[in-house]
Parts: sequence; structure tokens; C-alpha cells
Amino acid sequence: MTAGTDVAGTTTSAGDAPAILHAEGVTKRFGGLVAVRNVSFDIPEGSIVSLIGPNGAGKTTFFNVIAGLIDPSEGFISFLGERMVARSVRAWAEPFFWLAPSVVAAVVGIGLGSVGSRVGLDVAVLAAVLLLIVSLLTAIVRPPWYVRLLIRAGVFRSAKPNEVVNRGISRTFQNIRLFQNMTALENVLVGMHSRMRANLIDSAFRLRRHRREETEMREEGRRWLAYVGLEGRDDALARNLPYGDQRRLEIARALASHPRLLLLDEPTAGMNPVETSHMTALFGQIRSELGITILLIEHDMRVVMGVSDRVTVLDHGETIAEGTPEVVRANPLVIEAYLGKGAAS
Amino acid sequence: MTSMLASNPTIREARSFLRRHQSLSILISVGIIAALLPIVATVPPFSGFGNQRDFVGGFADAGVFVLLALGLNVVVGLAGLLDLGYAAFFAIGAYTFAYSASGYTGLDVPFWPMLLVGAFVAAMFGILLGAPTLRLRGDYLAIVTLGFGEIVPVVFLNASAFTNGTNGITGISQPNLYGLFGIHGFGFTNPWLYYFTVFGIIMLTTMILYRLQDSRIGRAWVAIREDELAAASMGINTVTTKLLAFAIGASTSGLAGVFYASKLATVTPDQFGFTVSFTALSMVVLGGMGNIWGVSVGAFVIYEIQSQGLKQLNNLVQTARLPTLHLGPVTIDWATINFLNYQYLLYGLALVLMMLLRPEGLFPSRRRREELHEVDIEPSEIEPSEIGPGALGGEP
Amino acid sequence: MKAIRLGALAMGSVLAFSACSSAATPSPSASGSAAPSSAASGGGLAVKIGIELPMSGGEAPNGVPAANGVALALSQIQVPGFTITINQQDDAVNGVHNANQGAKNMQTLANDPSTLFVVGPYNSNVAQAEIPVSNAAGLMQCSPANTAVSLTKGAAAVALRATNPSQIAYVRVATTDDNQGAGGADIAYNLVGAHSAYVLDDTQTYGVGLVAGFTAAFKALGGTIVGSASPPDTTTDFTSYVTTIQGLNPPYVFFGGVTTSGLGLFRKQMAQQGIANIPFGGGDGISDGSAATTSTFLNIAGPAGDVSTYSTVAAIHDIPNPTAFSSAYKAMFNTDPGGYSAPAYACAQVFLQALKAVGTGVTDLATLRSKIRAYVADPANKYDTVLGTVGFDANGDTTQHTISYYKFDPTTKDWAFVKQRDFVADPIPGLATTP
Amino acid sequence: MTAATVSPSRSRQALGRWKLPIGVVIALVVAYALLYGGVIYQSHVLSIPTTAAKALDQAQQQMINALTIGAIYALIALGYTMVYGIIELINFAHGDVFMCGSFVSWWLLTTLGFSGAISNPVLLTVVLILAFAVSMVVMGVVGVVIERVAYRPLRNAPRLAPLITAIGVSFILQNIVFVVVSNSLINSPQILPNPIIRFGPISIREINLFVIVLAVALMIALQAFITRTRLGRAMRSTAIDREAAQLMGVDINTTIALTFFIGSALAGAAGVVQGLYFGITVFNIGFQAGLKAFTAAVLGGIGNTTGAALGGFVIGYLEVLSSVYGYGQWSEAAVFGTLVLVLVFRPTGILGQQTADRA
Repeated sequence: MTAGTDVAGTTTSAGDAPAILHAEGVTKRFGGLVAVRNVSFDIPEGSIVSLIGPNGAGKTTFFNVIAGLIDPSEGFISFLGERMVARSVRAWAEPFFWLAPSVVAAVVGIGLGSVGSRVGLDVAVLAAVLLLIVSLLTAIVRPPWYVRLLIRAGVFRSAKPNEVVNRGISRTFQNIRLFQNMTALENVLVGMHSRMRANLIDSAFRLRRHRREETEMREEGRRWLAYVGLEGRDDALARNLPYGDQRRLEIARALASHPRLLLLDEPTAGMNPVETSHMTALFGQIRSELGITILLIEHDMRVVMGVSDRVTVLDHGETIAEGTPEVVRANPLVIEAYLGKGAAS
Repeated sequence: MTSMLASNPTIREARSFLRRHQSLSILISVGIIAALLPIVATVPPFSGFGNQRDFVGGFADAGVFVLLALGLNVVVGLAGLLDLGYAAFFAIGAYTFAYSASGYTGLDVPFWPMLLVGAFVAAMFGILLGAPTLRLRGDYLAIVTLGFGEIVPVVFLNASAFTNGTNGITGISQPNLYGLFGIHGFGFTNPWLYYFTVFGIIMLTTMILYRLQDSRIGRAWVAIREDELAAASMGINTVTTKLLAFAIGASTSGLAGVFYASKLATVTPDQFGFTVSFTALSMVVLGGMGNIWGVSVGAFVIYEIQSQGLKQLNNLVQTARLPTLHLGPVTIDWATINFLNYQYLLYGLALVLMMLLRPEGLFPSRRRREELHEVDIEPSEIEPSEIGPGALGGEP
Repeated sequence: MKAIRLGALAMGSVLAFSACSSAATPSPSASGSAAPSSAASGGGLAVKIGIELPMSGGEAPNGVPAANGVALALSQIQVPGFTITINQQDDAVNGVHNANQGAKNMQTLANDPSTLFVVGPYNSNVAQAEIPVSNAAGLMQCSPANTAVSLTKGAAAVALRATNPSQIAYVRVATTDDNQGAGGADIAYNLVGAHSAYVLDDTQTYGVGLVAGFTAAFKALGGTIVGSASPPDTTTDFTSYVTTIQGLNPPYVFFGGVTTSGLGLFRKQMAQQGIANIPFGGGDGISDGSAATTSTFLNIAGPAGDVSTYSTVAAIHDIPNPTAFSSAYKAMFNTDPGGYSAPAYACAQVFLQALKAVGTGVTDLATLRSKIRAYVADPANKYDTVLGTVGFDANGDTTQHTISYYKFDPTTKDWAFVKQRDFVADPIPGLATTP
Repeated sequence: MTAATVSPSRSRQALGRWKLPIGVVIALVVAYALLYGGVIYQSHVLSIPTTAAKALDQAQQQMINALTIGAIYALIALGYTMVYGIIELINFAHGDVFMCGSFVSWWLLTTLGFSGAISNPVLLTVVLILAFAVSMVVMGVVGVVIERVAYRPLRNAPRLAPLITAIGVSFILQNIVFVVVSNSLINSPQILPNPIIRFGPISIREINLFVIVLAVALMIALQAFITRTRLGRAMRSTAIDREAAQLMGVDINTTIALTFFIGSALAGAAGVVQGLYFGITVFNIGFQAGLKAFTAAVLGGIGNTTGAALGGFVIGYLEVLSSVYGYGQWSEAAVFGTLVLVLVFRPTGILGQQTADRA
């Protein structure tokens, strides 16, 4: 099929349960090295799916593909039935769309100038500048019609991280990436950024929308902090929080954007068993109370077995097993991948 | 330690009070300063350096640089983008007013609305420059803005059909109050009117910038500065947000440009060289990046040192008739030293020493101090090819 | 004007020396300028003469010798009943002339009631910023150096005098670029006999104005401009321009600009590419001293500044008693006069004569200031100065429209006077000259 | 690994072993054609008839001009790109290192009492070698000192800090020369004689030939050093991943210092060339030259030495081209306009790996 339809085409989930996220043959190469090879799987709505595998299995790479940090080399990921992430097609062509209008104006201007119309020249020059500004802004704000125009022209640009968030996916990081010098509350407020509507004018002149929003959001922010067990730490700088609390704060920050799918990248890494069990409990809570679907990355199998409905095992970038925790645990390939050859027997 | 402060109830009280009545407190404090400065100028030793009117005129010019520093602070201090072509927007603002209120075009648009128009036009050009380049790695911005700062004067110089070339535009009209307080045109001889005008502008700018600083947008700026990737993953459109910072910085610069043009009544391309950008940057850095009060004071102090301090130092040294030093081959005859020549040397040294010894500036903002003194490598913004298997600290 | 960075010399005899020789130690002379003058004249009403010139950084060589000229005048000429001291201002910021600083200085001078007259500025764009101030304050200023036409003539000049359109508060003893350009054209067409020329400007006010003047006059004479280029003043690589010229092989090349814009370098590169034989002409921006002095045009052009290199100076050559001035100057500042020492001296003489004429008995400084302005602005008055007899026309331009021609002399490695021409008495036919 | 790496092999990877030379040849032909067009255009505009032979001659001379100035930019650009490659810092002071280099050679040659061309070939060679050796070593040391004093303490500070320091250093260097040495143009001895050399149809002046050959030789030497020697490998590995290199026993500080030494030495060499070719120097040539050189580095793909060299020639060519078409006063605008366009359409530069910047 042509690039256009390919790009425009959406997909229905392969699975029987309604899939919130569907990955199809996702492959990512770095130079010669293949980090993820032809991974396809579904995340049913309202479930907790775990992606496990030993170090170097390509979990994080796959994760970053979903989060919009990396374009896949092949395959695509669709969210809520809409193609979200895929290899960009003819991305280089996009700048031409910004320049085209102003170039036309400029040419017209030169034409007018050459026939001696000074006023025409001035107007055209002005028009060229304005058009350029407008089209640049359009290219950055990317209104739907602009995207549709691009798709019709066969240009597809994979979603950027912030667009992924706006579609309802938020994440945490394996190595904590809080805003170290902001307070806990400010971190959560940043998490709410995509939901806040106050614009420059509102904030500059403290209009009602700004005031209302600020008070509401600060209130809600405190609730989120309380939800993950950080009540009263609003004004603590993130960098001064203990390790476990930083992990919790990251989750609060992720929840603050009201996601439908939450991506957790080794959320229990470096925690002691007690903290780990609390954390695991929190996942169940989030799913049951907030109805948020969770994709969990772990290489510690014991952590995931408790909470997961489905487990997918990656090794050397390939899916080697998929199914319920019990099935996966029994799978000799998995045991081999974790414990090395011969361990299965 | 800061968290301790933060948790200390009285200080929190004070903070929240200031937050609630921030604008009011800004109005009052700026007003007090504006009232005090001319008085300070009349007491020794300052009174010896010149009469009050001269000082007031100097303060009005210092105000222009305070505005420049305030705007640049949004770009460099809050959003962490290095803009080295800042003077370009200053020039654009100035020429905008020159076009709309001079004999060159025959138009005579009043000064006050043009403040906004100039700011708007400058912002537009900020977007024009920022949009294509802000998508790129931060360092590219530094060099592109530097290039832009070089181009704009070149354009004003060479596009003589539109700009009257190297002679620039003269006979730009002054602000006018149309009889309000019995004042009509500001004229050239009375510095007081300009002084109060520029302080009024500074007052409003400061207020707006403070409000932006602790709004959704301000938080986004800081977030981007701290960890661009994380910010993006929290749903912040880094490009638009950076562009916004860039545009606001530019507009403040344009505002200053309009005032400058109407005070000076003439604009020529060679008034907007790299030296202006560099001076503004020094002011922001020395004042304390990210701290609105800090950069304002920094800008004011540096400007006064430049326009008064060094001259007085010259007079002092030359009247003191210090003995000539003979350090082996080197002979220092104090009378021959013109400290005005050492100005850039001093700026350069100041920048380096500041960064090495006190990166948060003379008047640091709390956050910046925290940030600039951390020794651990902060998570650098993600590089394209950095995203390898297990980038972001993933497995190799 | 940005012009004449290192100075056009008013006297052939002093021509050999350059303002640059005092570049090494700007401030002693700067500070020294105040000392002797205050010591100079006897008791009486204390009045000041303002000096508004670039005194620091790379521009010290421009401003300092001129300031010294004023100081010399005050030390030599007394006005009974007045104690005259100097109010010194510097319009250089970070070592570069700065219009805003100039305007500020002008306000400072205007705010000082005892300042009756100002000598300066040096650069055209500074003058643009100052003229509105001096015009509003009714404080007469006399520029020793500005040659940009637009400062005194045309719509732009009227715009500068917006506050009191009728009142002239700015005069200059240097003649304007159109005359100097005419001089350059006269050399090219009549002396060299070139009937077509290639012109370049350094994109700066002075260079552009000079080339405009040259072009107009050269065409009026019947010559044709075969081509033109505008290398920016930051250019160091002129090779491509030289190659282009090589291809066109014009009989004459005229470059409007100053040595610091790279004119010497351009001439050097012409020689490097083997076209030094094409005659080369410029304005007073390049007659800044002999090849023996560092950083002068001839010094940088090197051997290339050969027999066929010409320059003009926007000032009269045959002035009364040239050596007296230079020796007096040398005696006072133990350095040779700069290009603008004499014109600045002349400005001071204008003030002193005006003071003599209208000052007697007047004690109110404000009245005195306005009387002096009115006296100097009056075209009827003539002044006997170091430059000879000088007067100012209705626009404030000097009535001395004499341009001196100089030619490189390989034996002395210096400029040699060729002839001078007064473009009012003896205008180029068919060319509308000033006034 | 970072996009910025000193390795030339990646560019070959990206282009294929033979694409680069072929591309260069094609580019040269196109460039030549454009210049020829320019000459014709000019003679048309000025309505001065010219012969094809004359125009070709002109175009050739302009090509040589472009290559010569380009070579100087390229030499400076190499320093920028190396430093950026290894510590991701725009070393704004680099342009002023170049300026200082020109002053060092000026000082040396004048103190040795040379003013004009040296006819005796032996003496000439000796003096040239001396001049380059001294200037390169001195500037190399200066570069190392700058790194040690101004940049190393900030290696782990936020990106902005060293950038600002670099600007500060740039102004310090510039103004030390301004205050101490000279505040105006000064003559620098041109010791090379300047005859025209002919290779069949091509005629070129000795100075131009010298500059181009020298620059290319230095670049090849640099490549060899980076790819063949142990230290070169250390530099590359540091550029790719500092921590990993450290683990592998590479002494980071020495390696970075070495990078600064080489980069600054090349700038020093460029300084000598500037003196020999133009015969002048002044305290502020560093700013413009540095700006253009950095543009060249970005143009070629920052961190990529081959790219930097290429970028240098492109910038030089653009300047010449704009003057050939009679728009010399726009040359700067042309240069930076090109920079912006390249950054928009190919952010990684001509030879950089094709990767869009995210986040």
C-alpha cells in the first residue's frame, strides 16, 4: 500500500480483549545492533502487564519507543486504535511546508518590484515575513488540519513524548529523573502541565482562569502526594527526599497527568523488600481505585508475579514467552534466559 | 537547609504573604527605589561626580539596560537558553518606533501604544529565529543567535531602501503626554520625564515577569532547564515553551528599544552590536541568573560602574598622583592608565570568576544556588544518538 | 564621522606625523589638557568650554589630539574678564564611540550653566544624537571633524533641528563629503586622466557619503563608473574584490573609507595580485601619515602604496604659518599634532572670538550662552583661525570649501601636496556644489 | 554515545568509502561553474563584454581565493569541532586563540628583523618552520592553560556555565592584546615571495598554494593522528563515552588537555597563515573569524573533523561567491543564513549522522 494510506491507516487490536495499546512487529536497530526484534503484543484495558527479561533484553528501548523517545525502525504502536508511534516517513519534507507560503510571497514581491511597484514590494516582503512566522508556529503547534495535510502529502512524524502524554500515557524513569531543585508539589504540578489551560495572558494578568486553576491544581497536587504517601512533604525539595520517596514522587508526578496507561520502568529497583511490597501494593491500588492500566518493566520476576495479569518476557530483543505469570514461570526458555543454559533441566 | 527554611513556619508565612501581595510589594519597592535614587545622587561623594540632572539622565539610560537584563534573564536565567544575539531584538524594537514616528516615513504614531507594538514585533522576530532552531540541541541556539545578532545590523545597514542605510533614521519623535500634568512633548533637556517613564515600564515588566515565573509556564521553563527529557515526558511541549521564553525575552528587549529610540531620537545600525548583547549577558550572570531582583540590581550597578565608576577611578588615580611603580622590566605609570580601556577585560574576568567561584551570581535565586552547586553530573538532555540500547541508564 | 580615523592633517608639514603616535598614551594628554588651561587665563567670570570627543579605547587617537588642540588654544589666547576652563566629556563606551553616550554628554554639558560652547563631536552618528540636544538647549557646538552632508543639509538636517527649526546650534570647520568627493573625482578625471573608474565603499557613513560625492562629480565631469562594491568594514579578505577589479581592469579605483576598514590592506592585496599599477584614490580617511608610522594607510599598504596613490583632505593646505602651530603643540604635549588638532584649535578660536565680541559686561550665563550661539550662527561673522579665515553659512557649514590633493611620494614614503581647489570659487561645471 | 565524535570513520560509514571524494569532485565542479556564472553575470550587469577565456581565468582565480580563505577557516574550525566533540563545549575563546597566534608570529618575525619576502629558500624554510613551531606550541600551551583554569573546574556544572566562561575568556584574550599590544591594524611580515606558479592551464600564486597545501597537510596529519595513534584512539573513545573510556583506563584529563593542545595549535598555525597571507593582524580579527569557523564546524557536522574542514571551505566559498555576484556587503548574512537553513533541513550538518533531535 502507498505511504499515504500506510501512514493514515489505523489498526484494530489483534487481541480478543479490547486492547488499549497495540504493538505490531516493533523493531529497533542501532547501527548493526538490533535492540528490539519484531515485538508484537497487546495491553488489555484495565490490566497490569509486565515486561520482563534479563539485562540487555531491550526492555527499556521498547519502553522508550512507546514513550515516543525513539522512532522504531519497523512496525508501529497504536494507542486506543490510533496509530501513534511508527517510523517517520519523509520527515525531511516537512520544512518545505513551512517555507512554501513565504517563498511564494517573496517571489510575488520580487515580481512586483521588478515591474517597479515599490508598494507591492513592501507589502509582499511584509507578507512573506508574516507568513513564515505563521507557518512556523503552525508547524510547532501542529493543529489537526496541519497533521492531516502532512499525512495526505505522505509525511508522517512519530508522536513526540509530550504528544504521547497528551494521548493519555505517562511514565516514570528507571534512573529517577525528578526536577531535583523543585519542591515535591511543584514536581506534581509540572506533571499536571498538560491538563492546565492557563495561557500567557491569564498568568501575566492573574485572570480568573489562572487563579482558579492554580488553587484547584495545588489542592489536587497535595492529594496526589498524599495518595502515594508523601503528605506534608509539599515544600521539600525533591533532591532532599529519601530514595524511596523520590520513587513515589515520580509516580505521583506521572499520575497527575490523569493517564489511561501508566508506564513504570523498574519502579522497585534498589528498594528493600519492605518498600518493594508497599510499592507493589500501590500498583494494585492504582489499577483498582483509579482504573489505570499499567505496563510494568522489571527484571526481578518475583516482583511482577504478584500483581501482573499478563507477563511478556524479552530476551535479546525478542519475545521468548507470553502469558499468565504461572505459564511464564514454567517456561523453560525463560528459566534458561534467567539462570543460564541447563538450568531448565 | 533550604528545605528547613521552607518548613520554618514564620518564613513560610512571610513567603505566602509576599506571594499573595506580590504585585503590591513590587509596586511599593520599585517606587521607593525610584524615589530614593535621585536623592542619593545629591549626597557626597556622588554629588561630587555631577549634578542631579546628569545622574537622573544616567539612571534613565541604566533603566534601558535593566529592561534588557530582565528580558534576557527569562531566556538565560529561567529557561536556560543561551541567547547571544539579544541586541538584535533591541535594534528591531528601536527601528520599529523609528519607522512609526519619524520624518523618514512621515508617520507619527504616539509613543505609548508603540511600546506594545515594538514589543510585539520583536517577539515575532524572536519566534522567526527561535522556531527553526529551538528544536535543536541547546548549543546550536547560542551560535545561531550570535549569527542572528550579527546579521540584523548588517540588514539594517545594507537594506538602505528600507532603512536609510548607514545614516540611520533621525528626527524620531519623543514621548508625549498631550497636556496631562501640563506636559506635552518630553523634549531633550529634561531627564526626569524619561526617568519616571522607564521606571514605570520596569515596574510593570517586573510585575508581569514575577507572575509568569510562578505560573504553569514558569514551572515549565524551570523544568526544561533542569531536565528537558523528563519535562517532555511530563507533557510539556518543550519547543513551544522555549519559544515562549524566547519571545518574551525578545519582546522585553523590543520594549527597551522603543524607549531607547524615542529618548535618543536617532537610530543607526552600529548602535546594536555584539557589545550590547555581551553587556546584557554579563549583567544577568553577575546579577544572578533566574533572580529578577538580582539581575535588575546587577544591571543597574554594572551600568553605573561603566558610565561613572571607571571615569571617577581615572580622576581619582590621576589626581592622587600615585608614584610610578618599577617592577623589574615593567613600569607602571598610574597617570597613563585609562581604566575605561580595561572595561571589557574586567567584564571577561568577572564572567569567568563568577562562573568559577560564585556561579549563582551576586544575588542568587534559591533554586539556582542549589542547582549550580551540585557536584553530581546532572542528567544531560538526551542526545539523538544517545538513545542507544539502554540509553537513559538502561542496560548496555 | 566615522571618517578619518587617524586623522586628516590640516598641514603638509605636520602630515608626516599621525595622531596615532599619541595612541600609546591617550590619557596623560587627556588629563593634561585640563591642567594648563585652567592655569591659563586670568581672573573674572568663570565660564567653561565643553569638549565632547571619544577619548578612550581604540578611538583615543581620534579624540585626544583634538582635545589637546582646544587646550592649546585656551593656553595661548586670553579673553579679558573671563576664566575659561574645560568641561571634558568622553563619548566612547568600551573604547567605541557611542551615540547614546554622546547625547548624554551633551545633556550634561547643557545642564552645566557655565558651559557656553562645545567642541565636538567626532563621529557623524554621535552628532545625529547630539544636534537635537544642543538645538533644544541653545548651546552652540562646533565639530572639527564631521563631514556627513545630512547633518546640516536636507530633510534629515531639518528633522535634527525639530525643537527650534529656525535656530542653528551646530557648526563645523570641516567641509562636507560632497566637496571632498568632488576633489577625488577631479583628481581621477583631470590629474590622472581616467574617464572611467571602479568605486568601493566600506558601508560606513563616511565611506558611503564620500563615494556618493565622488560618483556625482565624476559623472558631471563626463566619466563613467564601471562598477562598484561595498566590502563591510570588518573585511580582511579583499582578494575576491581585487580579482573582480582585475577582470574589469578599470583605469582608476576609488575607495571611500578609512584605514581601519582595511583600505591599506586592500591596496596591499591589489599589489599582491599584481594590479598595483591601477591608480588608487581615497579621501582623508587614508591620509593619516607617512609609511613610517604604524597602522597608517601607507604603512599597511606597504610598497604597494606606490606612485599612483592619491588622497584628498577636506581642509585647506596653505594655511598661515603652519610650523608655529605644530611647534607650539609639540612644546605643550611633547607629541606631534593629530589630524584634528588644528580644526579643534580653530573651533576654540571661534568661541573665543565670539566671547570677546558679545561677552563684555554680560554676567548672566544663560544670556551669554544664547548671545554666543546667535553670534556664531550669524553668517555675517568671519573668524581668523589657524585654518585661515573661516565663516559659517546659513546651515552652519564652513565657508572654506577648499580641498587639498595629495599624492604618495615614494622618496619620502609620505603624502606630498599636489594642489588645492576651492569648490565654491571654482566649482565643477554641471555639478551642484554646496552651498 | 554522542552525535559529536572526533571519529572520521563514521562519516565514511555514512557516506561509503568512495562517496566523499566523488562528492568533493562534483562539488568543486559545481562551485567552479557558479563562479563562472558569476563573472559572466557581472560583465553582463556592468555591460562590459568579456571573453569566455577571460571569464574562466577569473573564475579560476576566484576559486583559488575561496580555497585559500576556506583553508584558514577550516584550520580554525578543526579546533572548535575537536573540543566540541570531546567535551561538548563551544569554545568561544578559540577564535581569539587564532588571533593571539597571529600576534605571536608577528612578534617573532619582527623581533627577528624580517619585514619583506625572504629570497633565500633555505633561510625561508627555516624561518617558516620556526614561526609555525613557536606559534603552534605557544598557542597549544595557552589552550591547555585555558582548559585547566577555566573549563575543567566546570566540567560537571550545568551546560550554561562553561559556555559563559568561554565567552569571558574570549574577551579576556582580546582585551589583553588590545590594551597591551596594539589597538589598531598592524603590519605582519609577509616573508613568502609571491611569484605565479603554472601547472598547465592552472596558474596560482605561491602564497595561495602554500596556504592550501599546508592546511590540507595539517588536516591529513590530524586524521592520521586521530585514527592511527593510541592517543588518538583515547580521544575518540573519550568523545564517544567519557565514563566508559575512564573505566577502560583512559586518562580523561590528559586526553582533554591534549585535545585542547592540538586544537589550539592548529588555530596558532592558522594565525601564522593569516599573517603571511594578509600581512596584517588586529586584536579583533578573532571574533569574526571564530564565528565563521564555528559556523563551518556546525555546517560540516559538529564533532566531525572531515566535516569541519569541508565546512571551512564552504564558508570561504560562500563569501567569495557573494562578492563575485556583487553582493559582498551581504556575505555575512549569506553565511549565517546558510547556517540556519542547514540547521533546519539537516540539523546534523553535511557529514553528521542523520538523526533528528528529540525531546
